[in-house]
Amino acid sequence: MSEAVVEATGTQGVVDDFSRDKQVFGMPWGKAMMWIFLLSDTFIFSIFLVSYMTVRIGTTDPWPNPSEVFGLTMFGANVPLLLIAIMTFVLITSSGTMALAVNMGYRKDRTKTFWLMIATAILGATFVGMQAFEWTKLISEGVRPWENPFGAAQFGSSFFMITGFHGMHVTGGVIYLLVIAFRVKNGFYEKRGGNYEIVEICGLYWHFVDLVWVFIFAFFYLW
Amino acid sequence: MAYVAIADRDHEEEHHDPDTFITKYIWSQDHKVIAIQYGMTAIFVGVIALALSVMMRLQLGFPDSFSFITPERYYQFITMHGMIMVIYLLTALFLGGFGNYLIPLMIGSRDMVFPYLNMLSYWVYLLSVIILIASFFVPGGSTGAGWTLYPPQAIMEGTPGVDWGILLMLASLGVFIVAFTMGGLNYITTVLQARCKGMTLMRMPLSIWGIFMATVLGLLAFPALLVSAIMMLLDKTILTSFFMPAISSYGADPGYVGGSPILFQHLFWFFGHPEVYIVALPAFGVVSDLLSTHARKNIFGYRMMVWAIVAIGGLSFIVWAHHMYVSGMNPYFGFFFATTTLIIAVPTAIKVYNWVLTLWEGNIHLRTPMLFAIGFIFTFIHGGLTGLFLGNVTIDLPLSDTYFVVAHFHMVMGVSPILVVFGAIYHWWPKITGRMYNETLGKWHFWMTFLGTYAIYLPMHYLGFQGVPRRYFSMGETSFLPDSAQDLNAVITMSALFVAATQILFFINVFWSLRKGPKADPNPWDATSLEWQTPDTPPKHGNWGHHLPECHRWAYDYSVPGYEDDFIPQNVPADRAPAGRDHGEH
Amino acid sequence: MAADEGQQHPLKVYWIMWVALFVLSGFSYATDFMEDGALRTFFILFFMFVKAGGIVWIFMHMGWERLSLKLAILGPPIAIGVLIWLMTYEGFYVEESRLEHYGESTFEPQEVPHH
Amino acid sequence: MPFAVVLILLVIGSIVFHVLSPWTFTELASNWKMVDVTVDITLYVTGLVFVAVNLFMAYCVYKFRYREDARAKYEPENHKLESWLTGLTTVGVAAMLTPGLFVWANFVDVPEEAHVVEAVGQQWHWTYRYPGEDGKFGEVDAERITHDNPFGMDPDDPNGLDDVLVYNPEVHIPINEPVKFLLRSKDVLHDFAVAEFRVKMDLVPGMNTFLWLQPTKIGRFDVLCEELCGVGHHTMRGAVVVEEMEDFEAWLAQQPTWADMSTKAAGDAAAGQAQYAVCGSCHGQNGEGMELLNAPKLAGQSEWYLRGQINAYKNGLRGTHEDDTFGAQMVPMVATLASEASIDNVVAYIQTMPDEKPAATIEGDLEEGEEHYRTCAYCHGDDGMGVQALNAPRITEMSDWYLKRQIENFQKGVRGLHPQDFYGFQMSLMSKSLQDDDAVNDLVAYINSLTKPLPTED
Ligand code: HEA
Ligand code: HEA
Ligand code: CUA
Ligand SMILES: [Cu+2]
Repeated sequence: MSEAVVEATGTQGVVDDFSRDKQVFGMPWGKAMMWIFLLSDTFIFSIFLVSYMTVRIGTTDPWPNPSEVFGLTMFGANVPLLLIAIMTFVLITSSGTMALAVNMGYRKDRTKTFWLMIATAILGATFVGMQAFEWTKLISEGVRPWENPFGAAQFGSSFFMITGFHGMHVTGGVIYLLVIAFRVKNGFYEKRGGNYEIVEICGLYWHFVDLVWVFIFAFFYLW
Repeated sequence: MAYVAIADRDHEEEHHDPDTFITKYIWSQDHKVIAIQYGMTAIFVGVIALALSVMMRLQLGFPDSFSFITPERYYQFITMHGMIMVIYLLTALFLGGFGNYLIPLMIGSRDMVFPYLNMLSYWVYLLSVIILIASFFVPGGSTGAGWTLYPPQAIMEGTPGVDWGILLMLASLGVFIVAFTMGGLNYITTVLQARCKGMTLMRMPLSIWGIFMATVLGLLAFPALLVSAIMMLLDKTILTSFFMPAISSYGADPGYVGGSPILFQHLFWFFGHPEVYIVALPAFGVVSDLLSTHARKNIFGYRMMVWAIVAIGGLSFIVWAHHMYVSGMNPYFGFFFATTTLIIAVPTAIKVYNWVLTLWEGNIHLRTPMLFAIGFIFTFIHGGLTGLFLGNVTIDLPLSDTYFVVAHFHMVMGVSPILVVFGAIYHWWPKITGRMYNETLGKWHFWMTFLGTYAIYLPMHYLGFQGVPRRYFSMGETSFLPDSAQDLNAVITMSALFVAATQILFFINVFWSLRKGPKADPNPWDATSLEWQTPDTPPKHGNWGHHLPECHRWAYDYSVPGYEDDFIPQNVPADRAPAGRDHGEH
Repeated sequence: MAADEGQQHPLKVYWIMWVALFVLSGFSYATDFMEDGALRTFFILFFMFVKAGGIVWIFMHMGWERLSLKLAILGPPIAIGVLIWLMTYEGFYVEESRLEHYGESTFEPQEVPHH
Repeated sequence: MPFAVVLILLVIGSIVFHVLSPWTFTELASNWKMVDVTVDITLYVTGLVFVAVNLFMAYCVYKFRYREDARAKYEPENHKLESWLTGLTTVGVAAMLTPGLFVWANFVDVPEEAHVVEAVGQQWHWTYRYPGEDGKFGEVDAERITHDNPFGMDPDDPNGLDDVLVYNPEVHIPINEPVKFLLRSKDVLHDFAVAEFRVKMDLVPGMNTFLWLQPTKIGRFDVLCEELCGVGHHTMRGAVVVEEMEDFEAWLAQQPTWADMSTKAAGDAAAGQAQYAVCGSCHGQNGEGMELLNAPKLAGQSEWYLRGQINAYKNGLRGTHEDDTFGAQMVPMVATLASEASIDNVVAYIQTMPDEKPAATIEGDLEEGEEHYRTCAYCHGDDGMGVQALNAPRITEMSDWYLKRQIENFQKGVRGLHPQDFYGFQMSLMSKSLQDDDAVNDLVAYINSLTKPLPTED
């Protein structure tokens, strides 16, 4: 319906997109903005991680062994990173439900979308809860932002800062999800011409949070 | 739904006109009102920063003759002066002010894509300004760590405002970044997704290109500042050791261990260098339009100009450590950064050439905005070239941290973009207010500011050559400085006082024009770009009345052969006027 | 793609991606049981990037977006690449300087309690 | 028309200013001639561009000024021209960059045979360390820094024992020998800069940085701190003395090593009492001070400061200025303290004296005074009890009339301008922000209102 539709792909496609009038990307404003925001957010998290890397390399104090520090004892045996593994799976699951929600959104299946989003939010909340649990465990073992008995002080500093910042993103995401979910349920978007891209936009954010966790998991818990 | 480009969804519910005074002027979502709010706030803090600079100059020119300028206050003054000028004045004025006003008008859209967010952006910015101003009044006063806020010194004893000042400064910066992000997302999305029919990127006026690229830089660079601010806050408040190694301050051990001060410098400049281009690029863009319009000639080498802007933007992310040649970082970085830094000279050079070549064979009206534009070229060339001294790692050894650096960045940032700001205000004044300013006053304002600032900054280079360090409250006796150096300082101060005083002319002009300035006609400069083609002046909410404009040509069809007018507005279809050389089609 | 379609794709891909993510996470979790070394590092990074790629490409629909968006989003992080690259050198430079002039760390880490 | 003229005048003016300006690089005193050469090359290239571009612009402004009949040329692009200009610029850039990189390569690798000196920066003065016979520095650690171990030396490190420690902002180096300065900071960022040497480098706490040079001139050169390091930044001065090898070695031989310092015996108060008799005649038997004899209170003053000032008198840093009549009286007196030990003994004895608050002799406005004192507090502490790490003596509950006179001496340059009196120089810079007599009175009155904190256990 709008001549914004250009079929050329590859380099030519890029040229066409950027030399078109009105708009470059064939997507709603909100979605374009979310992508750009995520790009900016990527820089934020990257720089957190770069700083973490630099201080970790720079300090001469020994670096605690994450798989021990984050270990949990189950049935007598010490299982490294157990909690983290669970958290990771929780977050991935939530990503899955979110993806489905987006899909259902496009099918204008409001109830399914709603429930899937709620599920996502619950999983997200669970994640935050487990993180809180992990924090308390570490604190009880004497890990503090300014020092810890197992090695370099920067370990605690970076850990609390980065996971904390990520946790805030998750929390924010949960709220965002709930708002959108209920709007979907109440037919808020029906009045707006029944357009459910908002669900995808919300999804973009949520998947990004998951994405960040993938990196934190690798760099902080495994490396 | 929102899929459909704005041009095709041109029904009224798009912009429910605000009725009450409040919604119209205070909680307005109209990009033009927000722009003016931004502009006025920015200029207000700018004047504060100006006053601070005057006090700094008083001390430097006539040391120890003013009891209210203690070393403590001096260092607070330079810090706030620098920080305000760079961030709260120029960044906010160019992007929040001109960005907001010009983007929708120049690309032919009704407003920013998310007006509500846009409004929030301003109010959050205002909050950051309030926090900033508040830091003057807290116990201990504002921070005196220098605008670079280098730790450990910024958060250790021996620095003014180490208790509250630094906290408020970091908080204010954080809030500012949030505000900027809200605005910036808007500007970028609007430029990319909400242009009018026929407005391709390669038809946009260079002002938009400059502002657009600057915003992109902002969104990618401010994260570095935000993150380092957060980490410094943690270091200060809960004694984490990101930037803090084990030290002995005032003979006592504050309890830090293992952090790296150099890391902060890297992060700060990873933000800081793009930041200087954030204030430069909009100036580049705007000045191009001023030159072209008042020279009645198309901008020379438009495509090159666009690519230069993009190239500078890209390069600005890989030159940051040229601020750190003597910071004790890994010395081998010197080779890499010296090379990348000097490479930047090439795209910048192209821009300079094209500006000058735009004048070549033009038909130049030396109206006030044009004066400022040409003045800009002069000062910018000077400042840029001194940048090449500093960029060359070897030459930075003797010159770093001396007044040569101060001279460089004032020439290139302390006056060049400021000249453009003034030029732009004069240029768009008729559109913004619907009234004309006073030409004679404007000209006087230009001459005094231009010549005065040159008299301030040219001599500073020579203090630098002699090795006068920056951030020195007073020199006292040294074995290597002749007494004449102090006389030079006095001269500089004189001219600074003079220039600062002449800014009155600007404000007189503003108020005169607002009261009894003659009514301006919609397009006093016979300009081609869309903002001059609005149905009413100043443009009403929604800008375009009932029908969005259609763009048929690039913004620089001046003096097209075979057309009697010496300009063809962008919305004149090709069948009513010669097509000229259009960059829209490939 | 036109307005009414949007990013709509067969559910199957999501299920596959979903399972894949579980499996991959399993793998990267498994690397924790390898002994340290280049190989382990490689696997950590490898699985990390595969997972990240999957999320971005499938869940965030990047794979279906036009190249222009792909470039616009994936291009700028190159700058971060440069930062990472140089900061590794910086980190080691600082560490060497410390070892040379201030000597080895005297910190004795405690045993991690198990509970 | 006028604009064109102005532009041309500005260009000419800038050149004239540059040529005639007496303000230019200081005379080079090191091997870094190449730095100056690189500067010149860049100056010529950029100068050329500056002149060319601006004159061309001036020409355009004049030639193509607005005329009724005229009409601008329509010329969107000229690829040939643009590529030419781009090419030329690239050449220009390369011409400037290449020599720069070579010099830098030279700066980055320090000659093997270079003598090594460690310059240690702290708020707001310099100290230095030489590796000693073994040519090896002992390990240091900021956490080990105390007043008795200001360099944070490791007592157990054998390499450290023979390290020569210079607790004084003046450093000596031999001429025509490559010297590597290792730079270390105890607290914040500083920057070791000597204008005549052309090279400078920041001091970064938590790591060591370096610079190297080969002095080519005998003489004494100012060291400036050029990285903002707090309120005292501009007062953080030092000096490098370049001298012939034998003079240098002679000087070095006199400096104490870490071994000497750590084994130094404390002063013997009993022995000190005898010598104090001389002092007592003016300063009072209990060191309470006598205004009539212009002798300030000594009791309660910290030993490091007393020792420092006695030496200052002995070495002519104080009491030598012709207007310093009272100071002059001290000179023969301190002469009676022949040895280091005797000084330590006297000082030790003074420490044993009862510390009574002297009667105030100066009134002033306390609010004003408090305002002025903000600056002083940075070094002397909020309670005015002094901060050893900053070489700031106690001023609380000491003779106020003496305090006032010294402030005036600093302001007048009677005290603090001797080239070796670095700490005094800091006061001469700081004291000047007190504009008039009232200001001084207000300040001293405020200091009178301060009280010595009650002794705490430890
Ligand atoms: C608007 C802001 C702005 C701009 C545009 C620039 C532009 C440049 N700057 Fe500057 N700079 C600052 C603002 C800016 N700078 C600030 C604020 C500081 C100090 C921060 C602080 O420490 O407080 C600083 C400091 C600074 C330093 C650190 C100095 C030090 O602390 O030791 C360096 C070093 O490389 C540098 C280099 C450059 C270079 C190479 C350019 C180049 O982009 C210039 C390019 C322009 C030209 C080259 C002129 C036009 C070209 C021609 C006329 C063609 C002919 C040219 C040739 C033949 C070569 N700048
Ligand atoms: C945009 C940036 C900007 C601007 C405009 C200025 C303007 C001025 N600056 Fe400054 N300055 C900095 C940015 C700027 N400065 C920075 C970043 C530092 C480093 C701080 C640090 O070391 O930490 C610095 C430091 C600095 C120093 C060094 C202090 C030291 O190292 O000890 C000095 C000394 O003379 C100085 C002087 C001046 C003077 C006399 C003016 C002006 O008075 C010149 C004349 C003024 C104008 C021509 C502008 C007119 C109007 C406005 C600025 C506001 C109103 C705006 C509108 C109405 C649109 N500035
Ligand atoms: Cu030390 Cu400035
Ligand atoms: Cu820079």
